[in-house]
Amino acid sequence: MSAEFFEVERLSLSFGGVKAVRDVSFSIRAGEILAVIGPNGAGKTSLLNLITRVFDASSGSIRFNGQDILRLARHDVVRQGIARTFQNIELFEGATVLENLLLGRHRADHGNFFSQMFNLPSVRRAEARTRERVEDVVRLLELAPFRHRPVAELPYGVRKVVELGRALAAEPRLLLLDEPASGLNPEETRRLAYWLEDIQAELGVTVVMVEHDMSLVAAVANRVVVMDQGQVLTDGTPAQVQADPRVIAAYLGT
Amino acid sequence: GAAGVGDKELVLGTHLDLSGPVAIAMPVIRNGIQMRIDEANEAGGINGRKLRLVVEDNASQPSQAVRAVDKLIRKDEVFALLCPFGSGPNVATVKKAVDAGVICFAPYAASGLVRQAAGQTPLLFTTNLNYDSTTSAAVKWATGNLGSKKVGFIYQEGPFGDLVGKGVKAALAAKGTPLAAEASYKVGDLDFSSHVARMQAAGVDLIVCATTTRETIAVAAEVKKLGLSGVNVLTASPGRAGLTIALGKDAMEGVYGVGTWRIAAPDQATAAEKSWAEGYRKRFKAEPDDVAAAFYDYTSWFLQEVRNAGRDLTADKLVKALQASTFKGVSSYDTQRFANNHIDPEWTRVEQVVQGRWTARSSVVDPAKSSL
Amino acid sequence: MLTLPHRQPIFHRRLANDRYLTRTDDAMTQLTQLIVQGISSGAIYGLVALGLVLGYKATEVLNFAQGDVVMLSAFLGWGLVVAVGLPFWLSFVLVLCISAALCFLLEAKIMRRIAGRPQFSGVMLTIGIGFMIRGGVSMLFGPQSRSYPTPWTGQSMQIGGSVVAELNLVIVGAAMGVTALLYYFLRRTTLGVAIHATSQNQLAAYLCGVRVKRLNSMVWAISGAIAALCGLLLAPITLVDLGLWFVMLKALAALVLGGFGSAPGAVIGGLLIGLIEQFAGVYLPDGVKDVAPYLVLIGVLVLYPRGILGESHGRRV
Amino acid sequence: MTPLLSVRNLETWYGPVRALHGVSLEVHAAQIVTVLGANGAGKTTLLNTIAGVLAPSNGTVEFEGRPIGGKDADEVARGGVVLVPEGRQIFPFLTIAENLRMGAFARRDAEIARDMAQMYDWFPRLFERQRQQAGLLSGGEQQMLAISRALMGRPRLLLLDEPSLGLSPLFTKDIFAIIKRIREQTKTAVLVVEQNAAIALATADHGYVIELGRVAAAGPCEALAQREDIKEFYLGGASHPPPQGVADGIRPARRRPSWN
Amino acid sequence: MARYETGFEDGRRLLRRRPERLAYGLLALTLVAAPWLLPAYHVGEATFILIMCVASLGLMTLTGFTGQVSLGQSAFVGIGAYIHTILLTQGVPLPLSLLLTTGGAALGGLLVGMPAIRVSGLHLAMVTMAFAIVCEHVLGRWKSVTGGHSGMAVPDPTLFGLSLGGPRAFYFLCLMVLAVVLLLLVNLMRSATGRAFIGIRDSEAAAQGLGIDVARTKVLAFSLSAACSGLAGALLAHQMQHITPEAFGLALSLQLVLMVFIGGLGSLRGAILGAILIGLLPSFISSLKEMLPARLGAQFGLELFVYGAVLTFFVLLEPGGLNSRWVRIRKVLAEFPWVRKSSTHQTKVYMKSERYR
Ligand SMILES: Nc1ncnc2c1ncn2[C@@H]1O[C@H](COP(=O)(O)OP(=O)(O)OP(=O)(O)O)[C@@H](O)[C@H]1O
Ligand SMILES: Nc1ncnc2c1ncn2[C@@H]1O[C@H](COP(=O)(O)OP(=O)(O)OP(=O)(O)O)[C@@H](O)[C@H]1O
Ligand SMILES: CC(C)C[C@H](N)C(=O)O
Ligand SMILES: [Mg+2]
Ligand SMILES: [Mg+2]
Repeated sequence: MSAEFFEVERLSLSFGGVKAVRDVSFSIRAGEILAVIGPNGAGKTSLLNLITRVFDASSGSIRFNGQDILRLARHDVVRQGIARTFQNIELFEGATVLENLLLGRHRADHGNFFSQMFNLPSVRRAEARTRERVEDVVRLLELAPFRHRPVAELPYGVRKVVELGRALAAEPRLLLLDEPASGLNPEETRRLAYWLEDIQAELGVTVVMVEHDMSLVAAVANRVVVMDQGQVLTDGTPAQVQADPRVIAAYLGT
Repeated sequence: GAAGVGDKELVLGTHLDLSGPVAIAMPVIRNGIQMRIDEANEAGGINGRKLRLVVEDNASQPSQAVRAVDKLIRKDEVFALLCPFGSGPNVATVKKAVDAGVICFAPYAASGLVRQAAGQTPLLFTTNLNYDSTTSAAVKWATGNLGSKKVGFIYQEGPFGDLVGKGVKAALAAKGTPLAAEASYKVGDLDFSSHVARMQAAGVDLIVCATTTRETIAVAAEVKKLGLSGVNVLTASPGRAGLTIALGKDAMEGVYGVGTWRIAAPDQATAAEKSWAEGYRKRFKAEPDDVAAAFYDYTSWFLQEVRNAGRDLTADKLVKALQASTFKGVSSYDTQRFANNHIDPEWTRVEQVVQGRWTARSSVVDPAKSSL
Repeated sequence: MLTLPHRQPIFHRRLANDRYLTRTDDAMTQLTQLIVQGISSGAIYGLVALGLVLGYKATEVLNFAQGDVVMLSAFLGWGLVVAVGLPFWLSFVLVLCISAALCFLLEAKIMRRIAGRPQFSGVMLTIGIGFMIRGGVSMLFGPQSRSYPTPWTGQSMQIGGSVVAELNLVIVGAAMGVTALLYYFLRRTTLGVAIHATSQNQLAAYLCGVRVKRLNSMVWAISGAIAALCGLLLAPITLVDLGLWFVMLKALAALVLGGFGSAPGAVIGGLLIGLIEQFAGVYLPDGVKDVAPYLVLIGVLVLYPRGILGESHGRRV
Repeated sequence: MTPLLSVRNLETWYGPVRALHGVSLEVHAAQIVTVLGANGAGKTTLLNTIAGVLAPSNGTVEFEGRPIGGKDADEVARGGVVLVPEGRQIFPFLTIAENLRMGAFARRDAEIARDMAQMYDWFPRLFERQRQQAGLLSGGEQQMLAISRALMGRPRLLLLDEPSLGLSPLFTKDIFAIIKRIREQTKTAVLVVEQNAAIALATADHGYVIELGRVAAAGPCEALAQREDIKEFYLGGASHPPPQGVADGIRPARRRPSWN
Repeated sequence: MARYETGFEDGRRLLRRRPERLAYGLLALTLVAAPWLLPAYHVGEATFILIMCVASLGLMTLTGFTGQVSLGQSAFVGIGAYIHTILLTQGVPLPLSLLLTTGGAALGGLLVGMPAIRVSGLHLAMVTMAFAIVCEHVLGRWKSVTGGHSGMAVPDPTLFGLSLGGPRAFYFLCLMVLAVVLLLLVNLMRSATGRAFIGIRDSEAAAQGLGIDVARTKVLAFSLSAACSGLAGALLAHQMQHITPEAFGLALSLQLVLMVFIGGLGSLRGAILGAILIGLLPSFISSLKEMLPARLGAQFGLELFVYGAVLTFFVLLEPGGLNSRWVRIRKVLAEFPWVRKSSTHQTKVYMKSERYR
């Protein structure tokens, strides 16, 4: 596959006077892990929000697999195979971990309302399939001990993992992660790195990850896009950007 | 024996609005009924039976009334429903009661509609005058004697208002004039300025009110406030009560009302009325009231015939007794009887508040037979 | 516009069969009359709604018992003036204080316990408390209506050709005054900002050193006092009556129309509903008046989901 | 010398779940103390209990010799112990300036404006956005706001729960530099919970390690930083790059997750 | 992956354990035998409660699962009652009429839901309340069709020429309807749609992010709950035998909301427990009155006061609703000999704003 897998072109977003994203362009090859880094308020989260259509772009285009994302209805983005996590964790607090993961698969759930009401065999089969996939995620992320715990009781770190799992349950082709390692200690971050490797290698998922933890970025990212003040400052391999003086000045510090 | 007729006890039931929007009007009704029953019990009961009254709450809600009546019929197994309150609740429940063979006596509600809802049954006895025939007579009287030309109508949404409206329209149709304006309100409305403004805009000179206590006062006060001096207010029977004057005071001065029973001023009271009032004061530590007297009377009438029906009491016997009975109570204008299961004649007259007192403006007549 | 008050005790003029010429009203007088009426009845809705706004602001509880506090205050007023025989103004102040104290306790002893529960628990709880107040009042005072004299009973004056009861002016004045005070308090004082802050994030308010508990109780007390004011002003118009709580429905509509949690919005919503009712009552077919405020409410909310002056609560993810 | 804050045998429950099993620690005046621990160890619970957000069921908390355990959070805050809670907890619909002013709510002195200028100086982004609703800030900006709001209260003891959460590396360094500077200038003591153990241990004087609601290790930071277990669990990713194994496909044996 | 399938099927089964199956079997038996065990009055009350259960289940899907508070449910109950009565008077057979009524109410829910979902939280509560007020008004005014305020008499329910009007027969009709509704809802709630409901309740942003069509799902919930309420309305019409608009006013809406709230949001069992509690309250109060000294029992407002007190009590002391109490009791019973003394440590709680959900 080529650069067409996912492509952002001259994307802009402004809130009143604040230009959160300005003319951002980049592209991802299938199977890549792309990290987006940049100072606070650089517009990274806004970029993810644009891709998942939480916000409407002021201009520009986003192409995924030849589809123009900006033309889709909001809930249809996921149907194209894009899943995400949120910076401030948006789990369904009142539900258990399992229910959260099952919900992650919503887009893959078939069967209409009436067949569900009558619990027809087709629905039973679909449910079994769904559960099977979810169990795969549980196994991958080692969530088994929490399967039936309500999310509201879980510590921060576990919630982060649950949210990752929920996104994975959708079997996305493109996974968008907003600061997956924040709030994790180095040990846990290392585990996350393995998972991301698995996700990339075993599941063949392409990942765009906004992250401040350079150890994680350095460990897993194939390429890094650096944003500053809504614009792309530079991009390159982790080693390249870490050495870039502009990046050091604006973001890494000495 | 029949349901509710025990060896030593006769069980009667009623449902009133104890917690709903019209609860304000209930204490007097309840006191009136209870007073008569207590008196009967103090005198040793009737035909060897003490009377027990079970009071349920209908909150003016038909659905709650249905359940209350269910309970009265099935659980308490009452012999009769005595003076249940409210048009909505009665319309919704009367069929249930009579189907179960329970006599329904003197519901305080729009009688015509209750009868319609009950279907063909000898078990229903309504003592409340028909709002339509009495109002119709009064409106005819007003067009004649007050020279009212353009008539407006302010009414409570619901069966009561509907029935009064029917009467108003009937009277006007007879004259060939249309109703100039009508304005409805919902129970609980506080503000009547727009209703009166509507009347004013239509240029009416008579406002007929299908209103109860608070609303009657509010309309009268609004008319006064705007200084609509050529406009007369005529309230249907529920608004024509001692209470409206007691509360409305000056605002009620000059208002006309459709009379259904006598309201005796203390200084003009007959000896019977005085002693009744004294008894009421003693029993309830409260001032007596015409509505209480009326319900005392209805209960009297009922009990009078229970006695006449004899010790071997059944619904059939009581129906026969009631159909044959005549009655004149403390508050009755004149002797009444049941014909066709309904009170007959419907004695009524037009009254007006003069110096804080309902004062006769017409003679007492039966609107079915002659005009006021 | 404001021609001099031509004071007239109006209820002493006519006798039984007096017949005067019907006043010929031109359309203009009718219009001003309606506007004046609409504003004054709207002001009451707005005033009740203001009390709701306050409670909502601080604790995010929509106090469904507000109407019952209004009713209770009217009864207390009757009790003090008629049963106890105190002078009107003393009773006035006392009722304000009692009602404030009651709402203070209500918050401190009951509402506080449901902190952290879904917003609608507050509604449920206050509905229950409202029932208790209504039931309690009718057990204590009896359900009968009653009335008592106030300085404004039966006084009216002419403004721009239409007759206005003095009481209506008092109500409009009170509503405006209370709104202005509240607006200033909520917008311009540190305590006011603290109230906003508390409602947005109670935990953070604690951490900033705000005496959240005391503040909440105090705000409820103020809203109780406003309710008492409404009760005392309504009583002479409508009688002291258990049904007074019905004003709550209109106040709710006003509150929502104006935008939840906005003090000026509540008053504007109230006035709007008052005016809609008046005009619908006179110019639209019979029966439309009763539902007109609600139809407008539905329409406005569907078009502007936040109400007229509601803040937008953008949330980012 | 009596410590500024002394926590003895603190026990905290969430309903039927015990989260702290008797934690004791001390913070002395002008000292920076850090608390390390895995997810769910109870760090947040500890800070919340000290700050009065949670009520302890056992044990004592003394600040400046006076017991503050079990008091309400507002009272503790007015007493000079200010918490920057986990998850930011800003006032979303107030402007940034109003948020900062709320931080100084309990203060009555004349220097509020000066402090505010100081905050804008440290966090220029907040200055640019001061009229904006705080809820619309980016995650990191909100974190800055939360910290500076706490500083507006001029605490004598500042409790920080993961201040670096969501902050860029550069800013994380800045924050810790600011913490140090404040300590120097105003003798404010700081108790900081941090996942970024490297920077925390480098900044702090004393450290505690909490595991499953108990203090597992304590000591001066230099000493802690030398311990092998701590190096492995808490400094692993931060001080040196992750094991090359990740890229090679050869993984170190996975440790069982701490929550098992 | 058969391993998961078996486990999963077990997990999805309705009655997982023997004791559970036994308990529910017993319950079913009791319900079937009830009409012969109870006096006629109590059969009527039980029927009423069954009907309320259907309505409160409907509201539970909307409020408890989807998080949309509706104070307009009475309107749908009313619409159902009227459609059904009108259809029956036109000679439509009972089963068909019940179906058409359900469909009609669902359509009504759809029409109301589409604009209503633009608002949420208390705003939605107010919009739906306004709708209920308007609807009651229309029922009262549209005399030619609804009979206005005098209402309509409801024909006896008949099935293939057999009258179901008697207390027992009608009880079974209601019991059957409730059982069917409950089963369908249970199925729905354990499938994708049910999960989507919960997702929307907990975080609309996340639900959107997972590809749930929030608007469509909300409207669906509206429509579903309206359908249940409409069906309940049809049954209620028979129970009342004579329907008037006031029977379907705000008070009914409030009662329904109280049922789901006190029962425990987010659980179908809660809806039923709530309906039982709120449904029994009036008769509880009237028997309470008989036990009180006559002076107190005759006090006006006593009913209201007690009603309010009970509500307040339950809202305050059962934050999770009756359902959570039930779950706790069941747990204690399940672990019976090893009763663990649950340490009740008070935790401080803070109000969370719902303004930016
Ligand atoms: N809805 C909004 N309204 C106004 N301004 C906004 C809005 N959303 C974001 N912004 C502004 O846009 C800028 C970019 O925000 P964004 O959340 O994308 O930053 P970020 O790169 O994710 O930062 P961080 O690393 O701190 O999370 C910020 O300055 C923020 O204040
Ligand atoms: N509200 C709650 N209800 C029940 N248990 C809770 C609650 N909050 C926390 N816990 C439990 O208390 C323990 C300690 O949690 P705490 O949040 O203090 O951990 P932490 O050390 O701050 O973790 P993290 O690094 O993830 O923030 C955890 O096991 C958690 O599951
Ligand atoms: C009986 C009357 C006083 C009016 C009463 N509200 C009714 O429903 O009919
Ligand atoms: Mg971000
Ligand atoms: Mg923590």
